[in-house]
Amino acid sequence: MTPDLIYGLTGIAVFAIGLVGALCAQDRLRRVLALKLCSVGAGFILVVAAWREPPASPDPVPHALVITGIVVMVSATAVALALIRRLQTLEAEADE
Amino acid sequence: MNPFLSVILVILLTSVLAGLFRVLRGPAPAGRMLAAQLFGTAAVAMLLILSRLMQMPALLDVAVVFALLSAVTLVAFVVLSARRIG
Amino acid sequence: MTDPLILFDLLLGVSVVALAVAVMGARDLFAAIVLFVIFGLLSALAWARLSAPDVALAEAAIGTGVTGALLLKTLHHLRYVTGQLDQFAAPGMTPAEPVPMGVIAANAAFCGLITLGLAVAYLGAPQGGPGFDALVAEAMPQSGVEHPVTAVLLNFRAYDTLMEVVVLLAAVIAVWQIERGLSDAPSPDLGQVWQGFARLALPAIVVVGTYLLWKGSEAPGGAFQGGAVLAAVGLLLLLSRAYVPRPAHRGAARLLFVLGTGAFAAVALLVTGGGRVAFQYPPDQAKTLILLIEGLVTISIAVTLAALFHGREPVALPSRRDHHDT
Amino acid sequence: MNNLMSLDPMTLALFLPLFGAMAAFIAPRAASVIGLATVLANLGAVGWLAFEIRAAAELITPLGGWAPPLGIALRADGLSVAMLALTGAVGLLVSFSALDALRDARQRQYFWPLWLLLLTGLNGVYLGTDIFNLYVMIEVIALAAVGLTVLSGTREAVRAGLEYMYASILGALLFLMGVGFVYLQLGRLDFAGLIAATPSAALSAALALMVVGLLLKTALFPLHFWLPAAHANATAPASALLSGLVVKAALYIFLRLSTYMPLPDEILVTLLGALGAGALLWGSVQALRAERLKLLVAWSTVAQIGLIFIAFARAGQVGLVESWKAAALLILAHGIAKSAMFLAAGRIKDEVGHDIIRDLDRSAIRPTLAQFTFALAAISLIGLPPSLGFIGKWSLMEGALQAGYWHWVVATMVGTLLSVAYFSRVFAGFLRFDRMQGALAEHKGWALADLAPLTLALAAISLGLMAAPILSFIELGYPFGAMP
Repeated sequence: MTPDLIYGLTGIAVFAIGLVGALCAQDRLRRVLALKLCSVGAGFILVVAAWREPPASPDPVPHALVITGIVVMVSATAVALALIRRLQTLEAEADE
Repeated sequence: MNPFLSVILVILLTSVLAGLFRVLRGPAPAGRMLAAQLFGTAAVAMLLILSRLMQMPALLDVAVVFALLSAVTLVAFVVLSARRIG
Repeated sequence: MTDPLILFDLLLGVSVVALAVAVMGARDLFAAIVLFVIFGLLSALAWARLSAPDVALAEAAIGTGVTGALLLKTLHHLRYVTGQLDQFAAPGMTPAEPVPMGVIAANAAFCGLITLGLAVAYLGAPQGGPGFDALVAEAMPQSGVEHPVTAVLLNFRAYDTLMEVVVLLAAVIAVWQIERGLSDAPSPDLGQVWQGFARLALPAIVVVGTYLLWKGSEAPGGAFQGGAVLAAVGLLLLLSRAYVPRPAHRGAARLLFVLGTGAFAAVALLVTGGGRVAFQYPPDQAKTLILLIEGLVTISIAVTLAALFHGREPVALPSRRDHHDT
Repeated sequence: MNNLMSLDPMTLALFLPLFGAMAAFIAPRAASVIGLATVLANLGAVGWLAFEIRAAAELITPLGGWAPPLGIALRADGLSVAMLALTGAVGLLVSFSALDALRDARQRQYFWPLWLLLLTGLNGVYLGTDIFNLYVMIEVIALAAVGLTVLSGTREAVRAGLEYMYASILGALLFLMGVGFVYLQLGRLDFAGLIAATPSAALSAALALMVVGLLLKTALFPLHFWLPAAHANATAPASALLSGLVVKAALYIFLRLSTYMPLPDEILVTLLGALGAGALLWGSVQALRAERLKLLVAWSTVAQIGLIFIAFARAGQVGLVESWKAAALLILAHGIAKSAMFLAAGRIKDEVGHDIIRDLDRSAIRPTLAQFTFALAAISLIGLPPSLGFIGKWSLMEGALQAGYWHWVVATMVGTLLSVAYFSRVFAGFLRFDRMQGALAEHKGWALADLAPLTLALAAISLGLMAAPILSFIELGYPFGAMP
């Protein structure tokens, strides 16, 4: 048993949990959380795929890709959260 | 490889998981946040040990960032979760 | 011989999955966010275990730190708008009809099947298989930097990285466009403790951020991690209202947002000529150009992330909204 | 001068809109001027590229001088230039109409940077050869597109924009997971690596993840749930861009992927066609029931996307090498006609003040030219000769008949009849004079703003006459012919 196997399965499980959440969650904020889980799961797969047995150093390209993915995801999250805030404000105004 | 350090790692991780109980049960947000802070501290310790075990000094930088960010999250929490004044 | 660390790995893997379940399952939204932050830190720890310190840094700083602050701010705003600011618990913020258990079960079964399929496919794939290792090793001497991840980000696949900064720019433009108006939740007056903390923390954060940027060319770190850490300064200033964005600052903010992208794109274009294509830095100037790009991109990232946290385009504050008069 | 000479049109097509977007963001007051200049220059770059492609059939630029798989190359062939030209030309005309349609200063200020970033992303997709790069590009597109969706700022638009955002992120993440599995198996991410790969479980999983992600982004039934509200509630120029151009990016990636990584089984091809048939029926039925004009147009997009997937599946797995041409023709036809239709619908809504179909005939004001444009666009979408849509449908049915797949012919026929039915609801309103109120002097028959949609609609009709040269152009560089 090696770390890549453990964390690879971890990543797949996290991705799947995020997927369930993204499909089922009703709360807007929680759906964002679910999507974040999916992105971390995908990150796990790439980091695991880059891993090499210790004396060898890992493949840097997937690491760079995951960093890109993290930055892309924070951008998307920020936009989704801004939409949520705006929508809640508009709905609160409509209720009044 | 130092098995002693590995054991400490496992103990640290277990202690963190015990703290999760408070996060889940609440009820006060402050209690939840404190458990998270405890976690931040433990994570720093784990990173320090890992950097030794894996002979990877770069993990020390990760530990510094963890420590700084947990301070920032705490401020964010204090400001944002404070109830309306007055 | 089994590595004694395997036990740690197993425990960590299980905890990450358990936390993911907890994030989805926690009834209280605030608890879910706190759990998410812990989840992010644990994932970063796992990635550190997989010898990916750069990724761990980026996830801790951006994926967890900045994202966590964004989530907290949004939750605070939602509670303010819906008038729930005085309550302890933060259950769902969206009015929702309960989902029938059948639908949830069907979805879960569906996702379970997907997981099974992915796991089978994963186990069938070559472990530690082919990769870019040899290609990167071969190209490193011409890259201008010593750290492979930085070389990939800013030289070999600089096009991806440019587009990633463009995504960040698109996000800030979209956020400025989406949010308008003034509805901002009140924030408390931070007293003496804050003064002391700020005096210690802000310089420390600036030092760490600059350090991460600086050493990015030979060791883990770089523009994104450094930028995210520097963004923490902006977050603290905004949170404490030590800095309040004003409409007059909009022009400068716009310039700072595009500074990194503009410089990156301009360098990529200007190096063309004499048989060179875009992004092809002359080898003897590669290091200088990469450092220049990294420095400017770091500034843009820090400012952009702080602006994403702030949310709205700065607008004139009417004088009656003074929070300290209560 | 040396600098200019060594620039290639592909790099220009990427960087021009990017710099334009930054300039338009920094200088909001000059945004319209900058935007129009950029879109014109972009079309120029695409024209230059088309000229070079006619001679060279394919162009490749390894960015940074690093050859794939380590680096990322830009590649253009007939199909990608056709998509670039569609984007550039439709984009230019939509930009013209945006000058008139966006009256709010705030909307103007943000429309241009977002649209130019969208253009950057679209051009990047059509020139991309690396699947991770495509992931980043579809995120650029997604964020800019969501920004455009909520430009009107109404509650419905923001709600639709949020749903769109969720669907977009989820689609992109599924795609990213697929990228992870491709790397796991192959250790490389460029198209050439995909073509050379031997089938394996990990690659099948990767293909499944990526295809589902793309289907979500292109809104194939039953993953279309986000589309109608998003497209119907956006401002008219934004709707035209979203419906005419944005969904095509994911379709294009799907076309590329499905030939570079062939679907492992014929059943899957049939399944995609069946989903397309479902989209055709469901979208048409919803369009028949829609109460608002823009909603009807949005639902017809769902139906037309379905048609494109039927075109893809029309001759089964063996026929894929030919089928993509029918799909590509339909993509081009839909892009032009649908943007014309959304712009015309926006004009009608602007002039009449509402877009409730039932009340269309009662309006005092008849924007005649906009209605005429709408009808022309509908002719192409229904598929009457000599429109480009007709050629696409013809090619679809011809292939299905040759392969003996009668069911696709039947599905297409039913879809066509339904489209006649739902568009007739609108025509019926246009043609009724009996309930006209108001003095004749108030009638505005046409305005300068009608020019852009009219040009698009006329192009959708007349390009059908040029179908043969278009077909031979998109075959340049053998986008899919290289497959064994």
